[in-house]
Amino acid sequence: MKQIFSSPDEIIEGIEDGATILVGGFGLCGIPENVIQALVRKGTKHLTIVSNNCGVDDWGLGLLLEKKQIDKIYASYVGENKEFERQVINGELEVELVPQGTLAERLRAGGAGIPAFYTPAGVGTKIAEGKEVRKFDGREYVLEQAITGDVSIVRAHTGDTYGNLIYRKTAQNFNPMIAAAGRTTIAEVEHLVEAGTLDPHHIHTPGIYVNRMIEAEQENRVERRTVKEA
Amino acid sequence: MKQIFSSPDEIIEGIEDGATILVGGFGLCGIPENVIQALVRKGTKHLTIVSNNCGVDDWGLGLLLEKKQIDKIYASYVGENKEFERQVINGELEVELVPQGTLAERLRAGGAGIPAFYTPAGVGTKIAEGKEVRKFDGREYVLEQAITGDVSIVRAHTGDTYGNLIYRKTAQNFNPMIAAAGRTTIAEVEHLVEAGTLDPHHIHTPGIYVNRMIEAEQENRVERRTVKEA
Amino acid sequence: MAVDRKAMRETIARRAEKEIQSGDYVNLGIGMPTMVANYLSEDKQVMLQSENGLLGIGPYPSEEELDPDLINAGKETVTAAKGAAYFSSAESFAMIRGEHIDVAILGGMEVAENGDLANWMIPGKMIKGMGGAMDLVHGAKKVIIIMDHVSRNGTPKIVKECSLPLTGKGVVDRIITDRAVLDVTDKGLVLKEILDGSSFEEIQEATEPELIKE
Amino acid sequence: MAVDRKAMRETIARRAEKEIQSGDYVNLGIGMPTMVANYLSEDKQVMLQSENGLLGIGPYPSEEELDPDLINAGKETVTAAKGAAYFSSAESFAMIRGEHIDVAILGGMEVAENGDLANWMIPGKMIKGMGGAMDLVHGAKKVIIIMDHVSRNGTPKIVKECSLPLTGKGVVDRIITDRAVLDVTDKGLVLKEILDGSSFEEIQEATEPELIKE
Repeated sequence: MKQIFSSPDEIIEGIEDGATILVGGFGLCGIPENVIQALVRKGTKHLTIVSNNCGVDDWGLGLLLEKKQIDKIYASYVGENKEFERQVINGELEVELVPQGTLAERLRAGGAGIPAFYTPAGVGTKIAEGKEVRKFDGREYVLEQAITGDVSIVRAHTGDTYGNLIYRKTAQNFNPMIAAAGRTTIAEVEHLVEAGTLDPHHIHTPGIYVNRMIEAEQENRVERRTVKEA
Repeated sequence: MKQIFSSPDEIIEGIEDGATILVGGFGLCGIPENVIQALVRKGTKHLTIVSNNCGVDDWGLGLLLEKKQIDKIYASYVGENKEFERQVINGELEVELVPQGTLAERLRAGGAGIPAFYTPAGVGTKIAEGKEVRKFDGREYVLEQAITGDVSIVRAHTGDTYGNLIYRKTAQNFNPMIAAAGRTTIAEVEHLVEAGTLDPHHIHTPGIYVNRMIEAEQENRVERRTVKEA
Repeated sequence: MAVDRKAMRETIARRAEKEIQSGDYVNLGIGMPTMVANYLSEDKQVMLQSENGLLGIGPYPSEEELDPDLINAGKETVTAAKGAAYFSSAESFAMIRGEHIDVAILGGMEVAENGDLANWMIPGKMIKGMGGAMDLVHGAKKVIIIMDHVSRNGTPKIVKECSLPLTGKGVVDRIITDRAVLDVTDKGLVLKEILDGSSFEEIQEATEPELIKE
Repeated sequence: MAVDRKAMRETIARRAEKEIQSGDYVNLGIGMPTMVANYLSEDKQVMLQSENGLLGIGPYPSEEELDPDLINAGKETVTAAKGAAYFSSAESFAMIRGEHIDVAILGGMEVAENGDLANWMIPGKMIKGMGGAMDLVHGAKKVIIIMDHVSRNGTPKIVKECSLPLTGKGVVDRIITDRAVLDVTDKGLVLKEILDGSSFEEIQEATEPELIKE
């Protein structure tokens, strides 16, 4: 049995100022929105955030930015956010851009006990500056290191009381790797069910990676509403 | 649409003497038994096989051994097989033992375009001899390289005509990584269904990794029959 | 003469569509490359990959189908095609990095004659990030860049050496512009097709490196 | 006096069971370690991992339940426990290597006072392979070796330095034998418990390195 919380404000207990937090989601899709808002309410400061994006000005991680709770962020794309731009230009926010596949793999490595690996992405670019570049079979690759965090926060569609998680559609994205890469992993689920009710074939994140859980309703905002012409 | 075959003898066309073949399965569980038997019938020789185990004397990869079709094998455990022992002692068969997790990860790396990675497994043992050992965060790791193959042969429970595969229970094992690590991937499935009938959430191996498919009945032998005392 | 940018983009997208064979797995970049999907021949069976974690992108949804949990890499709401699969971003980039994608069609700011690509940042302007571009250019079996032949002020975007920070070194296979199709080869840039009725010399005029006649 | 090997193994397995806390994720090695499951207290909620790709091993099946697709790492047919999950061997070893397994209980041939473990090959004898042992000894948060205190001819299996090829260097946390429980510490081997009524000196006698009194 996992620790099951009913309040997002309680589930974040123990997350200290200065923590490194890994946050699941891609854009606003599959983000643990209630736990993020609890961090905003608590005002935890000097955070290092690892997440593919940094939300938008009034939603997701953008809310943490707005309250200047983030010191540094690792992301692959941050172009959706005016406050982000302002803080970077003013030197209030440090940003390390990581190619998206490298970010996904560094997080996977973090959860999988692989300290470092070689990838072709970034060879011959700014990204490889200061890093080891090495040839295998005549091709150049750059050495990239694992990312782990003090806390991981993920969002799943269904979770059981043993911590097993199932994601829905493309809301899966970075969540499985992030679930495995945190020392403490918090899972925000849309539906919490009893252990034993999920088909063991369908589980994306086995419960071993999850420490704390909360069932919470999602606003599920759409970042770029596109529909076909009628 | 994938190339769908009805004869295992035809699906192996183009596999040449001297090929490197990656074979899914753990023990006799989840092995592509019909395609293996086709290779035995064809008598393809001087094979390099990568597989966690090498079957038993009269089943699975043991059948290829019996006909001396294998020159070299990469495996983590080969203790089930008398003919294997005989051929190694007589110098007829070369064996490279790889820790099981390292084998799984080297195959995953092969399919994922990661040429090499560091792992703690094997540090300070024979396995690390001649390999780079390097410290990250004060701990030692050994550099291991990706494994790819000319051909991969996997076994799944259900496949659709777009090549999407779903494995059953622990018959999954090495199959997903091997499906991705071969230049040509042959999938032997117990049930072939039309594309569009599988739930996109439940697919273990997306069809992009699969080239040829065959629906074939399995004998599904049990290696160690253990039942509870009545 | 006002350039009809919409028609230019359509020309490029239609020509780019011809690069896709039936049976291909294709990744279309954000922006103009996404448009290529609109021109895909129905005779071709093509699976579009979205690097956030979807193989088999379908058309944009109707109002009723709209689902916040189903988006493409450009964060647009989409649908899933027949035979689609969902997976994690790690699996998605394993697929890309492992050279399982047949064709990637991406936008470009500059392409050099040796195949260097710059398409992710302009020094002095706000950095938005490279997203998946640096992984895609090394992973896809064929990397096609689609872009205007020259910049808005008329300077060549196909250059001897990129002046902008690189996305990848020696990664481009083919360039498709509103005016021409060019291949990066060991010998240099080969002009394969002229799309706007220009002469070889006129295309050469608008291109910095020396072109090779097919 | 004939040693009752069955009783010895039971003593070891029962003592090893005490190492497992409720809520733990546990990997039991092949052979004697597998027996530990038989003694697991029903008060504990424990998930057993099988490195071929199962979290949540259940009891052996009945004849009717027997399923060739459901085996443990020792290739024995098993069942799946409530709340189980199936996954690939890559995911399974990600779980192991990434230090998510709380306790691994493995067999041993030799353990050295610095925590070196040898348990996979005897030179001159046929090599069978290390299976997942080399990954497990580095990955599990706590590595417990269970084995007979001495070999069949009476020589110590707990030694100053392993003579057999190593499975891992400095990886063992605790040793449980038919006679004692010993911890590998920075200061050396600490005798934590005596299980067979011997004196400290008698255990020391059967152990090559110098023991530290708890």
